[in-house]
Amino acid sequence: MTTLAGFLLVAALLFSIGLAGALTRRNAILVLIGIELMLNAANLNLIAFWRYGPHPEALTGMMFAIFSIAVAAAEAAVGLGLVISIHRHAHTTDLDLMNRMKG
Amino acid sequence: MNLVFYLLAALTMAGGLAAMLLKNTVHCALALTVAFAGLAMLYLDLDAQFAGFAQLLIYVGAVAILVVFAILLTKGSETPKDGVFSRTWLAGLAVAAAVFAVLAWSILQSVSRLSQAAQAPTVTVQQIGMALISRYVLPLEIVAVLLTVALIGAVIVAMHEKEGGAQ
Amino acid sequence: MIETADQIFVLLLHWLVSFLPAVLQPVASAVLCAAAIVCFFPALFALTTWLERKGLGRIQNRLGPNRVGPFGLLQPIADGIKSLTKEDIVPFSADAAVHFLAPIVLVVTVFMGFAVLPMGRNMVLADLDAGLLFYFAMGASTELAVFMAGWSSRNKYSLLGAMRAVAQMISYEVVLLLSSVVVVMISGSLSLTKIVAAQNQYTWGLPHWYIFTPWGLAGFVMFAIAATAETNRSPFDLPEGESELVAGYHTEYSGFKFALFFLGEYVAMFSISGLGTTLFLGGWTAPFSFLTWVPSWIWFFSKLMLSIFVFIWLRGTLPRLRQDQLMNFAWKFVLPMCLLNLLVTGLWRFLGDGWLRWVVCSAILLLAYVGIALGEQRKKHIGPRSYRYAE
Amino acid sequence: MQETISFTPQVGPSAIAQLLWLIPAVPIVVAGVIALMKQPRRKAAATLAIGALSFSLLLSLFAFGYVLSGWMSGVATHEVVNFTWIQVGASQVDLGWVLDPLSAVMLVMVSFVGLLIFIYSTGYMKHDENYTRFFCFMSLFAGAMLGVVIANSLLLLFMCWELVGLTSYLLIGFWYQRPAASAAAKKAFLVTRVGDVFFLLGIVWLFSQTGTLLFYNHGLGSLEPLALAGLLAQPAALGLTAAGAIGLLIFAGAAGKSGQFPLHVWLPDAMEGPTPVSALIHAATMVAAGVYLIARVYPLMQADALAGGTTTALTVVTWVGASTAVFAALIAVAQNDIKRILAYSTISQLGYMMAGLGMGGVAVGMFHLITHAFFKALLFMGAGSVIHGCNEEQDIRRMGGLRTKMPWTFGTYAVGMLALCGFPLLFSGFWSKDGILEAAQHWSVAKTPFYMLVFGALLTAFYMTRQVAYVFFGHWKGGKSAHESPAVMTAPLAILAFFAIALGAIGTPAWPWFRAFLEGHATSFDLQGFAEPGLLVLMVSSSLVVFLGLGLGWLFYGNRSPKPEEPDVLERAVPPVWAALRDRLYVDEFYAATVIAFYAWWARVSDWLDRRIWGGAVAGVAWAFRLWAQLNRSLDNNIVDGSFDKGCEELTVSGGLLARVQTGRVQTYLRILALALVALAAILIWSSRA
Repeated sequence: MTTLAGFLLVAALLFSIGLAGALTRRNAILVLIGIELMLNAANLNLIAFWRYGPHPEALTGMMFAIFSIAVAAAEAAVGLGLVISIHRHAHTTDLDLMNRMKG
Repeated sequence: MNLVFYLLAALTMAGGLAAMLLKNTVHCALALTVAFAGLAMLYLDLDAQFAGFAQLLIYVGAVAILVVFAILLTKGSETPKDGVFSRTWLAGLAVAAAVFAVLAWSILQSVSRLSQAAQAPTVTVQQIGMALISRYVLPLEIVAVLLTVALIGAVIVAMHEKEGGAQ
Repeated sequence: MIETADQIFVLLLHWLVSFLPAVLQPVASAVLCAAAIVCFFPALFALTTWLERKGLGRIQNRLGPNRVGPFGLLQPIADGIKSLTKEDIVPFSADAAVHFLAPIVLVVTVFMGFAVLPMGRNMVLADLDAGLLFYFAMGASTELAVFMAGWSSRNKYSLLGAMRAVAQMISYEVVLLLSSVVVVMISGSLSLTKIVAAQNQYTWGLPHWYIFTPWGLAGFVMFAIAATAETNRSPFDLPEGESELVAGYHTEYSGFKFALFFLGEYVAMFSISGLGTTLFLGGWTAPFSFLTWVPSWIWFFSKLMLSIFVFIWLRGTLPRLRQDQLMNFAWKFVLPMCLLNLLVTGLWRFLGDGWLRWVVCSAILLLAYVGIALGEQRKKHIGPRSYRYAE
Repeated sequence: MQETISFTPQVGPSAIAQLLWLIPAVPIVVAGVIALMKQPRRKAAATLAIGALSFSLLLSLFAFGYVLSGWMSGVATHEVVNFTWIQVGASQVDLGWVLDPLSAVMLVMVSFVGLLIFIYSTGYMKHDENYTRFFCFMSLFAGAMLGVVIANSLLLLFMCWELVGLTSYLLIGFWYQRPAASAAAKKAFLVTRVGDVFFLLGIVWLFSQTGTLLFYNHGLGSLEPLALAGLLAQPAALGLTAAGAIGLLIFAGAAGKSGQFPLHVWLPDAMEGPTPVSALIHAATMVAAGVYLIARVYPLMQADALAGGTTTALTVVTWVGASTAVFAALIAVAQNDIKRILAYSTISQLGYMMAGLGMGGVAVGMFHLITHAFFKALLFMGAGSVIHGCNEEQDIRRMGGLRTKMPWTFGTYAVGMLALCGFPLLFSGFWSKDGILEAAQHWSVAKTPFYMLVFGALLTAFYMTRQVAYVFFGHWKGGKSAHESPAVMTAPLAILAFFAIALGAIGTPAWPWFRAFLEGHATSFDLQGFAEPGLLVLMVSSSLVVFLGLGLGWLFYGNRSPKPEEPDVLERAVPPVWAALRDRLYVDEFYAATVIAFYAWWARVSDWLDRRIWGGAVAGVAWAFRLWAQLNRSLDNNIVDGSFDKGCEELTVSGGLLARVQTGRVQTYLRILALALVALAAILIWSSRA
């Protein structure tokens, strides 16, 4: 059991937790939170691979992580804005009640 | 495999679990920040100083606050009557478990092939900056544009429509 | 002799840790430094409360505290004893855990900020390569504490105060970062010690402090504004505007927790002043080359106290802003100026030496200042404020 | 005589000749400007029009002075400016303008009389609401007329000619709310069109023969010896050469414009227009345009004669002119409308001019044209003044005794009337008419025209006396009392009166300056001019004829001022003749019975053709298409749409099935995604370890 494996496992667990939350919570905001967790888990993976990868000086994993952090920030902003406007129209953030897109 | 790692991992896990399990949404948000902080420290443990601080600044400083604001603006702080979990929570849980199983399985499959602990690389912020403006300049620009667009988009989406305005 | 005077604390530290086994020495030194910081700044805080009350008294044409001790110098100690012995009230419906955690988080994060501040030659706890970033990360975390305090005490005044505070801090944090970035651009490093070192040189006996450049001056002014807002000091003290919402987010706090908030606030003030000093005022460097023999830490703390005095002075002078005015000011005036300042700094960097860059940079900044200010004045932002909820 | 014209060696046209085009251009442009003006801008419109025309007058005077100075120094100025308008392959259509004595004199006359009439109109039309429109048309007319005058190309002349016709139409129908006016306008337009068709034929023929429409082009023009020789070589019908035939065709156009006998019917009706219009267009200028045209193409007309061939062309012109003169004079006797009388007298005078051209040449005809222009404009404007004063009364029987009420009008009118009658020695009309009579006397072909013209002179004196007696003598029989017209109307009258007298001086046999000027040879004053055999006799006899007419007129109508109701003196004497004359010798009725009837019948026939045959054919085609369309529609509905609908249904059903999957729940989708991830990862690992 190497260090890298440990980090990867932690990331996997965090990812699954986020996924579980995203799949089970009613509140849209919490679903977003879950997704954030998943993203962070991915970042952790990237960093870990960078750290233990063959070419750390190439900074690839690090860069990937930094960019994904930035993207995640944007995603959070837009997602929460959407939630707010949805709430303004539907007066709820309960995803079970939000099935207007039903085919 | 040192103590610090286990502590941080435990902290992160706890934060994540709490964020997903607590009833009160604000508590969830706070627990989320704990998880973020734990992750940041994990980054530091991985000698990714810059990434760690950036994580702290962005997630704890900005995203968490954003989430909290959203919660308060959507009156989400009081817990709903009919449970916080959706009707299909069991299925969701199963799927998540399956995903974890697959991931864990794959990791354990390849443990033998994973590289052993290398010596800590020393990267200065300067190097990162150089890389950002030399080799990764295109992604940098794209991210800049993306952030701008996201900013404007978020404002417009969440903007308070006046009467007679849009819709 | 001068050397020892300058390095006295460093020498003291080495002497102390030299008793321990080599394995523990780094940890021990870190702990000792932290302890020193944690002990010193509360003391400074006590002194500053007295100073502030005196100064405000003078400004408002009355005597400040003058009963306890000579010139009421012992007043802070009396207050401290009082707050320590008072009952710690937790509202019934409050969220106990969060309510308890909030002040701790606040104080901890605030104190963390000092870790990267060089308070004198070789006097820095952790010389991080990304020191500035660390500082801002810590500063960002305080907002969360404020929110926790406001939300957990289930009091509408507290909540409103907290929301105001968070909104304000977020807005001005952007300004804070952008106005500091110019320094990074020129000094080419995020490490505060390197930044100070970059300013530690003289021509004709005058130091190369960044405040003595067009962009530096502009940056410093905006930094000062942002700092005032970050620390919720007047004229930006809406979050605890006692006339509007009793005491803002710490309305429901009493006793020692309240004291912690009070402490946290002042310590934050110290640390941000220290940062400003480090970034623009040359940190611990002497103002004139012939004064370099004076110990560096004296310079640092005198600059610190000077800026503290400015804070007090502002508080005594300026009236409080209104929320929308505050936001408009942040987003519509200071932010554009910051962005322009970045551009100007780039110009400065690439125009090379010579008088040209002085003229160009100052001209651009002045024109922009006048232009934006006039434009803002023309469309009056002072109007009936509009409340926007997501109902 | 024409061969005595000595062309000035062409060393490039002079500046004035270069600028000649401005004379017509300015009024036309101004007309456009006025057309864009709002109705209430009366003063501006009048000022512009008058200003433009006075500019033209100024320029014309310069041109005239230039030509005059040339004549003084013994050269007959003859300058042309030509340019190519259209280039079609080898052949090209040229336009241009010419400056020679003929055009110079005509320019001055037209612009001068026109200017006076404009000024007069400002008073006459004062109360009309369409003041601006009036001046727009008038200005346009003036420009077009001046264009006719300076044109050096038959085509350009024809364009301006038609433009003149158009303005005449517009101005006759100026008060279009009156049915009579609009009818008259249409009549004028159509009747002149008859002539113009022949004119156009002539033009085309000329072009096809000579390949150019320029009159003078340094020896290459169509009126110059080279082309004329070519034309004479071409024999046409009736022993005429092409030259003669073309001349006759052009004469038909001229007859249309100048109201010669068969085509004169439009001119009396044209009096429906405002009086200034009658004065300017239908007395002084436009109707004279026909005469001018003949004068312009005179070489063509007389080519045959000079070549020793027949003189048919000029003979026709003469006969038509003479007969018109007598015919119109006869009708004029029995008219009671003051303007109609003048209109018929105009027709007869035009007849005189034509006859003069035919028998005496350009100078004789043109001289009468000029003098007539002045005194007839004077008469018309006097009549206008009378009508104006008697508040729009036109029937001479309802007037009377106006000589006291409007002395200025009376005086000037008397001058004009005497000039028209040809009162001896004193008045210009005498000399011009005398020139024509002299020419007729010496005409080799026949003597009849001479007698006809003498009879015409007698009649002229008679009916003018009758009119003046009715209008100015006796006592007032109208409704509201009459009043003198404002100075702005009487002043032009005075000026014209002066010229009506003075112009005679330039054409006396003693000093035939006008002829000399036109024909470009020097002259001097000597009384020997009267010494020609028979001249004095002729003068005396014609004077006697005039006196006879005046006397008869006074005898019948002087100072008796009969009631409007009671029949005319002559009517009591010879009722049928009178009736015939009163009804204008039934010419209109004749046309109505023949031409118009034929057209009506033809129209009915073509209407029937249209309805039955063509209409039927069109309907049939339409029906066929409708059938085809029906077929298409059924095809569409049943086959194309049917299959399409079926496909749509299929799609809807299958889509419905798929839509089941789409629950609209985010989490469902997320779940499916996760499952997919699981599956993929599983496959990956499986493959990797295998």
